[in-house]
Amino acid sequence: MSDSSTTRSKFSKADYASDQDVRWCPGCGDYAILASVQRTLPELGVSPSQTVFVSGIGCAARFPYYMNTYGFHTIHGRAPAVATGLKLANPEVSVWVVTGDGDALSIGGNHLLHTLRRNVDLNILLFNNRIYGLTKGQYSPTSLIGQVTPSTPLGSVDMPVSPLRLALGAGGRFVARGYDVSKRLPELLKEAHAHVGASFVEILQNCPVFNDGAWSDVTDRKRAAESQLWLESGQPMRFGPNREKGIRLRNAQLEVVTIGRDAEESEVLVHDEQNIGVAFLLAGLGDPIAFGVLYRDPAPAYDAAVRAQNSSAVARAGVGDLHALLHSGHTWTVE
Amino acid sequence: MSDSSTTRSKFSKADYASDQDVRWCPGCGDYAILASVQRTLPELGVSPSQTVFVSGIGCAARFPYYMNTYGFHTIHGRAPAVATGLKLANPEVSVWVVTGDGDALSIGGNHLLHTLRRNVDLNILLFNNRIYGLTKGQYSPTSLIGQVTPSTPLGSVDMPVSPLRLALGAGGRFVARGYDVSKRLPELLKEAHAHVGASFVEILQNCPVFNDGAWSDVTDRKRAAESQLWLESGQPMRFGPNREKGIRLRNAQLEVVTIGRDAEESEVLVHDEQNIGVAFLLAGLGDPIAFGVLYRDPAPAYDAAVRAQNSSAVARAGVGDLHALLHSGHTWTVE
Amino acid sequence: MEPAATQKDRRAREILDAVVIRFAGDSGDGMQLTGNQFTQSTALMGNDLATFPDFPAEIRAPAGTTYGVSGFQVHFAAHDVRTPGDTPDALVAMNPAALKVHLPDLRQGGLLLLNVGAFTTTNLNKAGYETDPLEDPQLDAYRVLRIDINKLTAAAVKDFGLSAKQAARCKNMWTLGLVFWLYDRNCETTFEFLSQKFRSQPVIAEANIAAVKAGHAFGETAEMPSGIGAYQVPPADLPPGTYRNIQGNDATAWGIVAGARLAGLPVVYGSYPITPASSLLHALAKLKHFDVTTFQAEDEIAACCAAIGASFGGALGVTATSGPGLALKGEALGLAIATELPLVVIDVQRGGPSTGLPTKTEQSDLMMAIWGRNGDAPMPVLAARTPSDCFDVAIEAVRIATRYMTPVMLLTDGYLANGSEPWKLPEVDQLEPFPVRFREDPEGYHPFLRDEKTLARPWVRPGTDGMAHRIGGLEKHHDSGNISYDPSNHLKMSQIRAERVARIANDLPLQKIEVGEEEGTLLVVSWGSTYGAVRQAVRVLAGEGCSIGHTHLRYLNPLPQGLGELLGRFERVIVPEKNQGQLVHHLRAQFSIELESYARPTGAPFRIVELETVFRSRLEPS
Amino acid sequence: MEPAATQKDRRAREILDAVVIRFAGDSGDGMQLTGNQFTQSTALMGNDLATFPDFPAEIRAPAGTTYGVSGFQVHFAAHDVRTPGDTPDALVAMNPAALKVHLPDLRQGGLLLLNVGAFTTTNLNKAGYETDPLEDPQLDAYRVLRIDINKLTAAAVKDFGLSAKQAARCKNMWTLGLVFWLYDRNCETTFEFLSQKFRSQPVIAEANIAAVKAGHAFGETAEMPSGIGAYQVPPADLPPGTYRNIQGNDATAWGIVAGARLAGLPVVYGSYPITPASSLLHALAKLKHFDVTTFQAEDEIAACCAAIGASFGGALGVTATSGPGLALKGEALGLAIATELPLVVIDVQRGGPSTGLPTKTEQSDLMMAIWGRNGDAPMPVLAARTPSDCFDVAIEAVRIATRYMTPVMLLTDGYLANGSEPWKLPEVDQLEPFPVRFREDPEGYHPFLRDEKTLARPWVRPGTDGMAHRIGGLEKHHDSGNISYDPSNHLKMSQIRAERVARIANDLPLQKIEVGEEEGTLLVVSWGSTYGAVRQAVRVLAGEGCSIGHTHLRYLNPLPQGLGELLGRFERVIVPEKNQGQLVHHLRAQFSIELESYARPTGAPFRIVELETVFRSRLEPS
Ligand SMILES: Cc1ncc(C[n+]2csc(CCOP(=O)(O)OP(=O)(O)O)c2C)c(N)n1
Ligand SMILES: Cc1ncc(C[n+]2csc(CCOP(=O)(O)OP(=O)(O)O)c2C)c(N)n1
Ligand code: SF4
Ligand code: SF4
Ligand SMILES: [Mg+2]
Ligand SMILES: [Mg+2]
Repeated sequence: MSDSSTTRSKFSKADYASDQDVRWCPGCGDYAILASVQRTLPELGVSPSQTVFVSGIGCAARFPYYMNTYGFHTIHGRAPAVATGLKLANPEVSVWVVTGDGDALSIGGNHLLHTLRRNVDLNILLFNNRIYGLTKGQYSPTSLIGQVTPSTPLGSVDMPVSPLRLALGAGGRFVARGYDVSKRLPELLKEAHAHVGASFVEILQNCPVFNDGAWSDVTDRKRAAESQLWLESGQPMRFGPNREKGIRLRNAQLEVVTIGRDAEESEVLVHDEQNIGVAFLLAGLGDPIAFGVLYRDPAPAYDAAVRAQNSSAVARAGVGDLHALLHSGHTWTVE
Repeated sequence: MSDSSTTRSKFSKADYASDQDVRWCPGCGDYAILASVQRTLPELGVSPSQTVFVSGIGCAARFPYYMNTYGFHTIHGRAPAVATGLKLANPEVSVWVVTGDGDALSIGGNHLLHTLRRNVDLNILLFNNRIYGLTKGQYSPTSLIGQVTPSTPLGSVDMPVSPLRLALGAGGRFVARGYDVSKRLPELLKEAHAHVGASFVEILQNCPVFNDGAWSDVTDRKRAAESQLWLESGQPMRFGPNREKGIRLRNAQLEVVTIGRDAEESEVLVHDEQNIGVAFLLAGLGDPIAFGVLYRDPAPAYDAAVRAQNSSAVARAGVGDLHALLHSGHTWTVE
Repeated sequence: MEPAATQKDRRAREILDAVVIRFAGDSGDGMQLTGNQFTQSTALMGNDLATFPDFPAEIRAPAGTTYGVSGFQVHFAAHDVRTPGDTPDALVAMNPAALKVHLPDLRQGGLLLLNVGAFTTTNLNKAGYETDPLEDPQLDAYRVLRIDINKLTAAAVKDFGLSAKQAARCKNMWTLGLVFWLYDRNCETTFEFLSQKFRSQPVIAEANIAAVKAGHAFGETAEMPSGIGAYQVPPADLPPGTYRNIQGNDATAWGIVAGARLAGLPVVYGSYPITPASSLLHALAKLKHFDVTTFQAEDEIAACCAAIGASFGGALGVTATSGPGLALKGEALGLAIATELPLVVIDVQRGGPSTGLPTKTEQSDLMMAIWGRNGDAPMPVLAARTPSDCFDVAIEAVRIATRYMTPVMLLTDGYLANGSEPWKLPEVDQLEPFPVRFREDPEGYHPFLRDEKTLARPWVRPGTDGMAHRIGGLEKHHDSGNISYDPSNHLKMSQIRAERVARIANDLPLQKIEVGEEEGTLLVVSWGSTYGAVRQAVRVLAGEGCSIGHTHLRYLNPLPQGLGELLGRFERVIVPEKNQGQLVHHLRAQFSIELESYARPTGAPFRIVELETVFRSRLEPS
Repeated sequence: MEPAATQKDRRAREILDAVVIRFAGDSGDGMQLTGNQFTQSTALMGNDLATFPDFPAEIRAPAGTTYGVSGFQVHFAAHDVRTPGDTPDALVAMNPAALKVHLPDLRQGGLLLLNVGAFTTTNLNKAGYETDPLEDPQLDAYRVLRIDINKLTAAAVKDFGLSAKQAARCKNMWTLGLVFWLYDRNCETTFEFLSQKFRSQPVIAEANIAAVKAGHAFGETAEMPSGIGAYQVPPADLPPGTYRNIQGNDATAWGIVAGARLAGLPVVYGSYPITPASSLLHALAKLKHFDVTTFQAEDEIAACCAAIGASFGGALGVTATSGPGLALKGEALGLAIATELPLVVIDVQRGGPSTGLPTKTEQSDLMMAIWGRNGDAPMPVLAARTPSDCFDVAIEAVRIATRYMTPVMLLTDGYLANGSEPWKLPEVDQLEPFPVRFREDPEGYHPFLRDEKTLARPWVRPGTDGMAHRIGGLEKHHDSGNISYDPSNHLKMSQIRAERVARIANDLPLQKIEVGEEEGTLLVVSWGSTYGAVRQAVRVLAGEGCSIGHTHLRYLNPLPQGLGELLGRFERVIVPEKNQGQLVHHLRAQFSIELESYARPTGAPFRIVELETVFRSRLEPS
């Protein structure tokens, strides 16, 4: 049963899969994400015992049960807060948060935003199926206006929120997007893991039961080249079946151009992961949709700063002496 | 006591002041804001009886008691949610939410973000003193790194959040900034009132007791011309004692230029209130700080859309008939 | 109404007094729909009935697994029915997993309808069978009907040009047709339903109708194994009136609408989805033309706060949730109490603690409902007893909230929410109105002036001329409404808040015996959804001549007048509950009397026989 | 230690047994600091004492208003002291508003020290005086000392070159000097304190010291009005040992640190500021070198969840709040209960409901502490009785949490949090350790295996090799820890959760009589911070020969063994509480016995005489 690196140097996908039957609906996008995660973790050099998955409540949030790592299926919306405490208590473990669009953005929006601004060293995966799956299909904060659901029989009138814009607005320093069946998802997971601080990855996910095809315009293989803009640091933002299209920045607005027709190749914007203004615009781009790392600008992680401050307190005052504490300040003796 | 427009056509500042003694500390910035509000309301053509102030908990949140309007001093962080329900129930009244940086951004962050994205027709005034005043001076989500407070004796290690960036990230459609003793605050309040949908105004506020001078770099009269960039729609972004400085947009980044020296006059960015990318950059600008309306892009208000949907339901199905409802579907008769 | 069975069949039919059928199959097999159709037809045929759906926590667990099994039980009879029945007389198992999960519940000798077409090796494996259960001699204890429903359905719909998948989806309707025949039900309502449901796909509608007919015809023509006959359950002798079948959450939703009408108020309903409360939101969202605004909030706190804001604004604020959500609303409810605003809070209880058993029923939020707020923060608490009672209790909650200017808690549970029963429809125009009168007269007004009798403060709609005022969660002076930290004032206000809730008891009916003896050996005290099972168990024992009575509490706080006296009239008192003994704790604190607890939080409703056994043992001299 | 007073003075000094002084002034007048300095000196002089600060809810309300008045009461004696005293013997009023607010409390004939320099027309107006109170014959009922402290202070510090504002700020120190002289206190600790506090502004330090000296000298030299002398309160006969003065919140913080040391765990403290709990966060934030991590969370839910996450991570998770915050933590506490993780939850109670009376004390969260969660969700509840007892109870909370793998609720209140008393310091190395042993052996492990005796499950630190496991809020199988919706398993788990908490009682001391008779006419049962006043009142009556006893509960859930028996030994039982009768309700539910409630939620602590009167009336034959 031992999995320490001394006794075993490499792990396989199977080492990360628990013995529990996976209970998502047939065809759920969560299966593909689970497979990507289980495939990626062995490559990170972190043993299952050094890995923790924390989740809230929802279909997505069942994730930890399927991982043969430490896992905590907490309560609705609170996973980032639980994970923050865990990371403060136990800095050595690698902590992943798995959450849904309802869990993270509706009830849990506040914890998400504070975790991002504090920059706690967590990898946060938001499975966005634009619906409340587990409670049988009510609209979520990412559902579109007009969406008919059991709670909006005449269509939703709530403006949806953009998870990535919200993350950037909150001060997130690693903001990325992928989708359930994407081959490039493992790559993104690796980047998220490598980033120290809060890494936020929105994963577009299909819920075939309650919101089938919510993302098919974007993820459909046939349209993928047209509808997906994959960002690469330092590379021009190009897409299209023949990479003939590009993104141009004008007046602080992004424009889609056809190279050679509307614009020169040199006018195509080169992706700078540290440009937050462009990242904010990319996050709002609708057609194509931007994938990959939109923004990455590392800063010290909160938990590390806390530990450093605790250590500096010890350095200054020595390891706390309880007797001395009780006797600090004015005392007197009765004989 | 009657104040309906039939009996009285104009109100004065005094009509909006309640008989309660104002209980803020001497020198508190809240006094100036209160005065601005009481001075502005008579000019809006809304009677005291048609006006409601809703607040959470904090020094700022005492505001409603000092207004001779309807008022609801609710619980910590929840004012936007209470105000949303009020607006749904009672669309005719003009609803103002008064909140602090702790109330709105810490415990209440989620309600704020959802109220903004839904675009509920409220005027939200956030008094940002970068501190928890009422609980005696702990750091808040807008306090700076390193700030020493009773809860951070060795200095804060939390990255502060930018209220305006957060508001833009959440989908806010009217995002503005002013400060407590500013002469231009009444003007901003009027703009906020005129905007239909959620209007969000950050008001920099001095707390002389727990965070004195937190904003003095910006608000100090002597430095004001250097440190304040007041935005005017359609006007170039200029500032400085002789308006000799300007803002230039380059590579989706804002640069401060001295006109004539670093840049031509024509290179100075002209303020377009609907350019969200620029607004996001302006929100993050540190020196100078941007004041005025950073972003304004009206869209239908949530409460109006809800009402319209309710009306369309009546139009479609007639005013609900309880007897018919009970007898809908399969019924049978026992004789 | 002409029964569907032919004359020839009817001659042979065995007359039964009551039947409990359970339909069980994969989540994807459409068992809830099948059960509902059977219920609908049975209701129209004049039987009394009760139903109990039981679905998995997973949305649609992988096909064929035991945790993906979905069940629907219906109990119908020629007499009045109080529960969905203890043990099924008949079990329909659409696949091996359904057999595995539900066979233990089938009564010995019960009818077992098996879709043998689904008993493939794969399915047997998924269900965790190591040997073929069809070969198991254990089955000899039942009357087994083995039919390859898959094949027969395929044959029945082959002319409609459906895909194999579409054709297979008709098998529940084939099964329903057969069961209709077995119990002599009319198929017409189902035909109508199918035509309506698939009106945009008429071929599907016709194929399903053909499947029902084929199943029915199979019963009429096929040779049945010995021991399996055709049955008839004559109509029950129900009070005259117009009836419909109703689920608890629909009844609650409609009761809220009716209550608001009687009060003359619009409704603002703030809610965040949560099992098993979500269908309340769904029901109310369909009633926008009833002056109902539904607000799906970002969380339970916002939902409650928005409802409070709406009440402040002059509407009836309503919020509903289940246990985990109620645990979040405590602080906001304190605000409603401190500001004395009307509000209806509905808790559709489920198994706890924490996330617990989301799709199972429990009564374990009672003490949280009474006490779960900071400070001395009393509020009235009511509970519904049956699905249709939810309607009446919801109206009562609105009445108390508006008359006493107080939040009111209404407890139901998963069993009531999803269960159904026939409901004799009330005459809407004979419901007693209780119109709210907003104060509009500024003369002598302050927000905490009180009505002498009810201690209610005046309700003023913002926007009313000359009545501007401020309220909030800080303590206020009893005589001016201004903020006050004065010790004697706080004492006084604390007492007023308690007294205002206590006085509601003056306005409630005296507590009575439901069934059984008025005094004697054993009194059973129940509350909430255990009503039916308790009443039935007591009725059986009382019928046997036992000295037993039953009283049922609709009002948990304040407790109704007459209860103490009633408790004193019996030698022993037992309180059966679906929790660890919460009502009994509450009663013990109020009455210095010995009370026995029968505490069974299992996630499942009580069985009548279980209670019978327990009560019987308490009646024997010990 | 050499008293500061000269030989000449001491000759004249009247010896007093006990004195209660109240310092009152504007929020900006520094009354808390003055009171604390007086306390510090008094403690060092060997008196027993207790203090009670009373500050306004507003941070610093406009100067001169009555709601801006801040008070600090200290009770010190030559014998042991249990409360801060009922009515002051001496009142220091720094301005008219302070006089207006506090004069009603001063005992007839008490000493009244008035800063007449502040009795300007403006200040009289602000305080709402229409006529000059200095002229009011009502003052004749007191021994009044009228001094223009403003002027004398200005004179005393004039050589330091301070601004007028700075000079004025020294007036509290001048006053302190005079009061030091009146009661024969030593000034040295204050001199040290001032030098330390203003070490970066030595001129300010010296000016303040000069002010103290001037005030003191004024006492020594000035002619006092008749009836005002100099007093002496000899040291109390306290048990030998080293003492310090301690406030309740500091004691709680240190108790948590000590408990974690004894358990061998680091602390992660998650909290969101709230009066009167915030100073716990402040105290712990200073103790980072004690392996304490403090996390100021975005709200109470996050604070509690982070503490739970920390406990899951292998640290001692601790969270603290007051009532409104506890109302928000209910759902998260359910998670800690369901996952059986240790956690200490501290509720520093204040006046409710809702925002209520934030700076006032109350005991009204007891029932919420016991019941305020969805489902059957039992957790142990403890309460501290005095400021220093907070230390012991905090250690006990850590012990129970880690030994039984359960969240533990610790109740204190605003009165304990801010009040102080001398504390005989325990020998740190004689505290009994209770080291936690994390499970590291994968053999036969599953997360819900239980210790036979305590029913505690094993605690595993994530990162431990080969022990990966998942926990969560869904119901789990008692024997595998896997998710289970099985009815009989849920019943079993519900019973185990109850039993685990119930068994803690086996581990607690037998309930005893604190003071008074072991059996007889009247038993007084108290809990929490009313301890001192109740004990004192019972002691007085028992001293008079009344048949009265006092028992005090540290453990509210489970209740300690022996309590039922104890209640039975008295004819009558009364339960005085600072709420509407919550403990009495809880006890009535447990014991079928008649209990009388004396419920007084006023925001202020009990007075001894009030309780004496109540108890006496219950002792008289009725
Ligand atoms: C406090 C609380 N409120 C509500 C719920 C009910 N609930 C469970 S999951 C969920 C939303 C799920 O949506 P999402 O997070 O998008 O996850 P998905 O199921 O779509 O993966 C809700 C409302 C709950 N469990 N707890
Ligand atoms: C549920 C709850 N938690 C905590 C508090 C305590 N509290 C009151 S106001 C406040 C923060 C105030 O800060 P801010 O919103 O910035 O307002 P300010 O006082 O600075 O104007 C806190 C933490 C409370 N009243 N209720
Ligand atoms: S409901 Fe949707 S999200 Fe949930 S498991 Fe099923 S397919 Fe996946
Ligand atoms: S504490 Fe600060 S914010 Fe609060 S009233 Fe005083 S000065 Fe104003
Ligand atoms: Mg979702
Ligand atoms: Mg603030």
